[in-house]
Amino acid sequence: MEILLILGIPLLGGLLLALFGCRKWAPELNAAMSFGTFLASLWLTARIIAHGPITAYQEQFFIDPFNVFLVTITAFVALTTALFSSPYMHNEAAHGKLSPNRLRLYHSMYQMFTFTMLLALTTNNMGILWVAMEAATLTTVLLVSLYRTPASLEAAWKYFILCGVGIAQALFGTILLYFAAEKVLGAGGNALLWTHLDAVKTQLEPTVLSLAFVFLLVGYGTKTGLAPLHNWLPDAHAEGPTPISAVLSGLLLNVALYAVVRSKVLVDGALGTHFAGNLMMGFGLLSLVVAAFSLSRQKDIKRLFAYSSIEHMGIITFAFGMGGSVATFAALLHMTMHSLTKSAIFFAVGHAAQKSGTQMMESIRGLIKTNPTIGWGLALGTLAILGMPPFGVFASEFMIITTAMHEHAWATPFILIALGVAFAAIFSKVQTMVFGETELPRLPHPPALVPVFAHLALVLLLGLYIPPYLANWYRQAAALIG
Amino acid sequence: MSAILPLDLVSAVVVIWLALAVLGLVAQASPRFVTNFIFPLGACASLVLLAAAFSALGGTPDIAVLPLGLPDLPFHLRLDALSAFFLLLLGAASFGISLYSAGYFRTMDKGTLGLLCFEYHLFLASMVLVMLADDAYMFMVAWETMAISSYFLVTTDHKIPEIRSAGFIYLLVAHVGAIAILMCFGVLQGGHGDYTFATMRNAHLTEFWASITFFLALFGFGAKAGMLPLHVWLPEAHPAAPSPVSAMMSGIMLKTAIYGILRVSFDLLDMQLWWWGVLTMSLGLLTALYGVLFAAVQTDMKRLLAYSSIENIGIILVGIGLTLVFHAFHKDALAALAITATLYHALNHAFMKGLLFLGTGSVLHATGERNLGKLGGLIHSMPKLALLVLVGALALAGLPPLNGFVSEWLLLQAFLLSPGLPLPYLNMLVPVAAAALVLAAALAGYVMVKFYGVIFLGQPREKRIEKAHDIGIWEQLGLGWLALGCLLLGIFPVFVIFNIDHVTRTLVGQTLGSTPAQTGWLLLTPIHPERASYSPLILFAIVVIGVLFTIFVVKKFYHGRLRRGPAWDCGFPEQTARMQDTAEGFGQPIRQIFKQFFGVIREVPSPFDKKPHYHGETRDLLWDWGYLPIARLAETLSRLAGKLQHGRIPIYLLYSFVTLLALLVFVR
Amino acid sequence: MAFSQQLINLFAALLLLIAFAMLSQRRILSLINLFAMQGLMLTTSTAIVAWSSHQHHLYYSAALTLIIKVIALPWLLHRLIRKLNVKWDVEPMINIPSTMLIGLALVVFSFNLALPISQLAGTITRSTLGIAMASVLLSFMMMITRRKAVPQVIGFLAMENGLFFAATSSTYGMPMVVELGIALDVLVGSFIFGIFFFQIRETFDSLDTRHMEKLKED
Amino acid sequence: MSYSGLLLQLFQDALVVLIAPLLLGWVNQCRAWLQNRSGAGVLQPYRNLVKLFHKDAVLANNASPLFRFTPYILFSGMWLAAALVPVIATDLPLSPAVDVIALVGIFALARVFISLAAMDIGTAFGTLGARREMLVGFLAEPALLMVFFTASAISQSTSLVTIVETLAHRQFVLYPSLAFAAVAFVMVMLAENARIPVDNPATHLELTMIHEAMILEYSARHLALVEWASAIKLLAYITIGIALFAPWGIAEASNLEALPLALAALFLKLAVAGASLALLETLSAKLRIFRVPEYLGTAFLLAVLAMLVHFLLGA
Repeated sequence: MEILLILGIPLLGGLLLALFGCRKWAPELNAAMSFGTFLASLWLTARIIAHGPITAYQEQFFIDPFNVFLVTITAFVALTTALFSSPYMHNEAAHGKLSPNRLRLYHSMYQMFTFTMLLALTTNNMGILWVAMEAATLTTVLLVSLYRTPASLEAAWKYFILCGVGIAQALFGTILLYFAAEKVLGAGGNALLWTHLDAVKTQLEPTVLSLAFVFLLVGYGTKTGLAPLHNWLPDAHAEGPTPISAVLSGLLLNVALYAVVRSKVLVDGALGTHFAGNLMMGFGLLSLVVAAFSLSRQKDIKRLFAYSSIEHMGIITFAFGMGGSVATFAALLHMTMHSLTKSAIFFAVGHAAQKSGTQMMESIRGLIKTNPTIGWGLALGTLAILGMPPFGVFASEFMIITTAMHEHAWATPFILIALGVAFAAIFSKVQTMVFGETELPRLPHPPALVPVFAHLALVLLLGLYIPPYLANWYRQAAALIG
Repeated sequence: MSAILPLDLVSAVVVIWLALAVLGLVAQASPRFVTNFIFPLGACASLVLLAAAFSALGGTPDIAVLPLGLPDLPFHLRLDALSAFFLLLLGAASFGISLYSAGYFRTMDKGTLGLLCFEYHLFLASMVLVMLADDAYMFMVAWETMAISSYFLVTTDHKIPEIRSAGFIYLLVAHVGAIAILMCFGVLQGGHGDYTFATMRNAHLTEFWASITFFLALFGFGAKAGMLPLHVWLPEAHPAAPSPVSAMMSGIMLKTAIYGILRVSFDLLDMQLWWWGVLTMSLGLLTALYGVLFAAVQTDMKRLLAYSSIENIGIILVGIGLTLVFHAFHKDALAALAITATLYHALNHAFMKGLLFLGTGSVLHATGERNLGKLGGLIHSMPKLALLVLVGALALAGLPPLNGFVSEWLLLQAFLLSPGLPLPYLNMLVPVAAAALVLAAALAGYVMVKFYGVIFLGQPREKRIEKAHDIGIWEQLGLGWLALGCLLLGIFPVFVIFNIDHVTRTLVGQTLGSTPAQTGWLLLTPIHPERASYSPLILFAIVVIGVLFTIFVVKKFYHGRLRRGPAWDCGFPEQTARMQDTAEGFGQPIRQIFKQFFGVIREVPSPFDKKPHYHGETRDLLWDWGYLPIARLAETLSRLAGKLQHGRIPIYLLYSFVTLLALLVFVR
Repeated sequence: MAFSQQLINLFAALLLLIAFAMLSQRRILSLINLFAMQGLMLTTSTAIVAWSSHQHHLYYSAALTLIIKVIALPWLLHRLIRKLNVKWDVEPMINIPSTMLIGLALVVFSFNLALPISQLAGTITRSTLGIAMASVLLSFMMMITRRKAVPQVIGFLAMENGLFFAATSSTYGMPMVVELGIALDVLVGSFIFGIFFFQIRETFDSLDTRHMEKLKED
Repeated sequence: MSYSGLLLQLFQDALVVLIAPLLLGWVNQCRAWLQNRSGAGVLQPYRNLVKLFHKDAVLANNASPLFRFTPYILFSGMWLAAALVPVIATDLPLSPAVDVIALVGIFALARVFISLAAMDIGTAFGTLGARREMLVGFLAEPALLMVFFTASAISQSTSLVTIVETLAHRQFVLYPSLAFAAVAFVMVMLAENARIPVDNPATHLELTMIHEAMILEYSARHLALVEWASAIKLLAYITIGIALFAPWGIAEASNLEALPLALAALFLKLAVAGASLALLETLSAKLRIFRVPEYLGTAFLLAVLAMLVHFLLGA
């Protein structure tokens, strides 16, 4: 029932907004739909925590602590982003950047995107997971090119081609997985159901699975933004509307990584070696380093934070790769924190950019003076994402780095350098935007800063105190992943 | 209900400070309330902290667990002798600084003041938590909160680009250091996510891993302390901050790094290798010499003090290094002597540097001038300040009978007694190290004469400085407290050491050879009266009696006729105050002698210039040799990384293709 | 070897041949025709697999392939070409012979890779996995070497063909839900491609992706 | 603490204050003789002091209290230093209060005060003198400490009394380390007491002077105290030298009978030392001020070498 609601509300919302998305109240409807989804996800979460994993509709859907936690984040960030997007879109419309038709497309696709994300998370079928991921690409492609500027078209095209090709590799991986599973589970629908695969994972053919994992990793890794498959990511983040950058960074990357992790569980079971983990660690470190060094030459504020997303995906991938209860726990925590913080930053960035009429960092100055809330939101958000305690990002980085030092000490110099470089690059730029003098006017519509500070407050809270039930939930999820 | 434990009191102080922080933010509309109420109240909390820490020094460690933090890892608190000692330092120094702040921040504008009050008290509270933390996570949280809050304090005046860049460098170095500390805890942890210090104490590491841990700790904490070559942020950040904040950073925050090094190397690690000590000592000596040389050539008074802080941190590190050497060779009595000197110096430095930074704050407030080249003669317009700062300057110069001398004396004693180490080379190294240390200490005198003489003595170099107003009552109280501390710590060393002994015992397992009970309170005899003894009280008394006696005799037997006249003008009547020797001139001999160490940029006018212009600048060569190449390397690498983002779809697809093929080959 | 298996092998070989042909093809219209032909091969081989292994749902797959890949998509592409008035030749970035050589190496590589796996397959079509992989890689290669938007898209669709072939030949097809989903995605994707062609054309006056190299690090 | 000790301490206190000008007079007289002049007589410093004490003091308009206070500090500081050195007996009740390091500290204290006072008026000479004085100081001070450390290393103590007792009652052994230390000590002593080759107490030539430049603004009783303090400082240094390198003949603890003999020995040693000082000064030429750091650096290195030699040779 809850699953039906979770998937039904955004789907319905997508259809409704396709009809009414150009109305004045469309942003509010969008937020209301997202709110409904969020409530449904809370309901589902409560049930999972109380009763443990469930399957539904002939095992086509499967909810365990791992994905329900992502479902909650997804629904929550989708809600706050919808809240943020309402004044943002009003402002954009007021500036004449978007026509009513575009707004309709935006709102409809926003809900559809939420739907695909939630479908990818809740489905039990590895094939449907693929379908949902591809659908997510398709919906967001239209959102990235929303402004129809040459740059946004270019970004969307690159996004489309690169992710399309990438995800095609994932399909090949899925086929190989099916190929291996079919011999154990027999042909038919069950051979792609994750629950069944998980049950027989030790009997799956290791050679096939390792090959499958390569394809899956390259495929879903493209969507996760792992270097060197990350090239679409900064473009897509920078050129789309800011709410979309927020959900891309906060949700899509997570869900793609979720797919990788699900595959890793199977491969680990089949191979009994650390093959998948090693690959993920390698990709994670490479992404971390490449992103860190890419940061310093950025001029566009959204590109800057897009690279920061790559960096953090690198860290999370690395942590999942390390495995073990602490690292996996930390990776899950980091996923949460990154989603919350990065979307908060994009909210603040969106307002800052809207205010100055440009995304070029050299033109954004003195935010603390003209609009202290945006300024502080950006400053604190940046400090949080850079891993400064007491914000929660630090909590997970703490566990990841200490565990890495204990178990894979060779990797830590890279982490140290990358984090240091990233800090220098991001902070030096943000500092000049936040501080200093400026003479910019105020915005026509007051910005929605509740989402920014709600996210930051959550991140701060989780940095200082993780409630036991939340911790248990993470722990269960970590135990599932292993 | 049992009696109130010191730990409860300390925690209460943290809560009070946090509450005051928030209150300051809420009440920012009323600046008078903030300055006249919140800051003095914060000072009272400092006193409570002082008392609690003092009572905790001799007691058994208190432990508490807070239901915060990571799952499986609630915040562990522990108040043992080491943390009590540093809390004592914090309480004592912050009491004076907070009192002073009540007066100093009067003129600040509303919004900034509220924020500043918030950050200030958060900074204080986080430093307490650093000392209390008994698990790695809480330590790091407190540590970085300290960094962030102080960063925002440093950038209070963020409209000035130099201040922004100073803040940036500060936070960057702090962050990199913090990651190193984090990695250090990573080695120490027991695995399975157990990060409590209790577990770390019981862990047994191999020599290799223990050394790695130590280096990471030295690097991480050294970055915070301003150890060479990680000191670059310090001379930028300290001058940029408002003076009470500089005082707090220099006087207290640097000591948290010292605390960290001591905690890791003597408490958490279960072995100490002698060559760690040699390394620490060498770095400390370099730091001390480097700091003092640069202090001697500075023309900005706060930069001068910042470099002097580097010097003092160097001296403290030398002490730690010496302790490590002794402890590694199981010469515990000597180790006790060295660690006592170290801790004593840390305590002293908090007082003296706090006092001096606050003093520069008052000067800045009264004259609006930081450049030594424009000050002068303030002893006439600000006599109270001049007297109080003189105490600090003499103490920092390491002169008896003030406190700076005592700790240097103890440290030199430790050096002198070091022969007898099993390694001959080490025995040879020790006198050289002692010589370098003595050189640094002597140069400190040079620096302080320059500092005090140029600011307070002579004639005002600018007209407007003559009208500088003296300090108000809050400032007097704050400065007076710190000056009193300098004096008392200087003349009652036995009492101080008696209390430091608790810490010494926990760190190296032994205390100084003699106790006050054996030799009385008057005489400081670290090992044996035959070998060395020092009594500042007697010395002080004799000097005072001597002065009084001389004055008395002179007054008694000779007439006191006195007349005032102009100073001798060397036969050149057109002299003005601007023609006095400047701070730069005062530093010139040092620059001349040690010119290899400085990057000197000078524009000297030719004799025929119509408008002669002189410009002199002394650069930190480590910037050019160490940091700029690193920055350039990072730049090059980032250009390479940028090349990845080539803009062409086929290239991107090729990456993907090659990655896929490579992985497939790898799988095969 | 059963006759049906021989047939499947034959069609697999033809598929690979067409992939090579596409790699070397300069004219865009022929490229579309080749793509349609590849779709036809796919349909036929799927039908044969369905017939020989009595997997009835594969008939649906074959029908779906026929409708989408042989009829709908080529028709759509032809219309687009006419509408957009693109008649130019396709200019590959690497010259054709070297492309072919690399392609050959890729085929050898994928056969090698697939060999141990094919041994494990229980299906009658096991030797075709290598061919499927090779055609996927060849299409990938084609996308890399082409500059214009339309051939890139055709390469992408051809890759999809290869994947589909892998699915049918090595595993008797994926579960129906999944296949439907994939088909839907392909369809929607193609529509979006179409929209994009118009938008790109409108914005850049050309479908050459060289105009779309502005977003980069300098 | 014995009464005899207390008595002895008071006696020495009085003694050093009273004979310091005499020593200065003796050195000057010897110098005059060596330079073929007849000289003003050994009592001339006393006459100078009396004359200065009778004059009216003239103070610069902007002199601060620090300026007026400094001569007293200087005088009592030097007095204390001289009173602590065991010159006639080792049983000095005050000596445990101040060891060699503290002694150096007292010298440094005096130097800092006189330098500050010199900067107080704000004339070119004062600051110049202060700068040079501190320059000399920061190099001389470590050298002096290293000399002391060498002696301390031999006697395993930094207490002057213990050092003297150890050195006075050892067998006559040549310590190579002490030889190095002695050379360094003499060099430091010349520098610290504003003698040739570092400074020339007899001129007011602005290019070279150090000490005289600092006290240029002092007059009358203040100047008298400063001059007297310098004399005591010279005495203190020479007695330290004697205590370290030629302690023979010093009276044992509470042995009043040995006192006259010790006193005689002291006067003899002072006379010899003063004469040699004069000889040394006459034979050497004044250095350029920029050469002073090299000179003092040499002294410092010699002192460090002394210490190293001690550890190397065990002697």
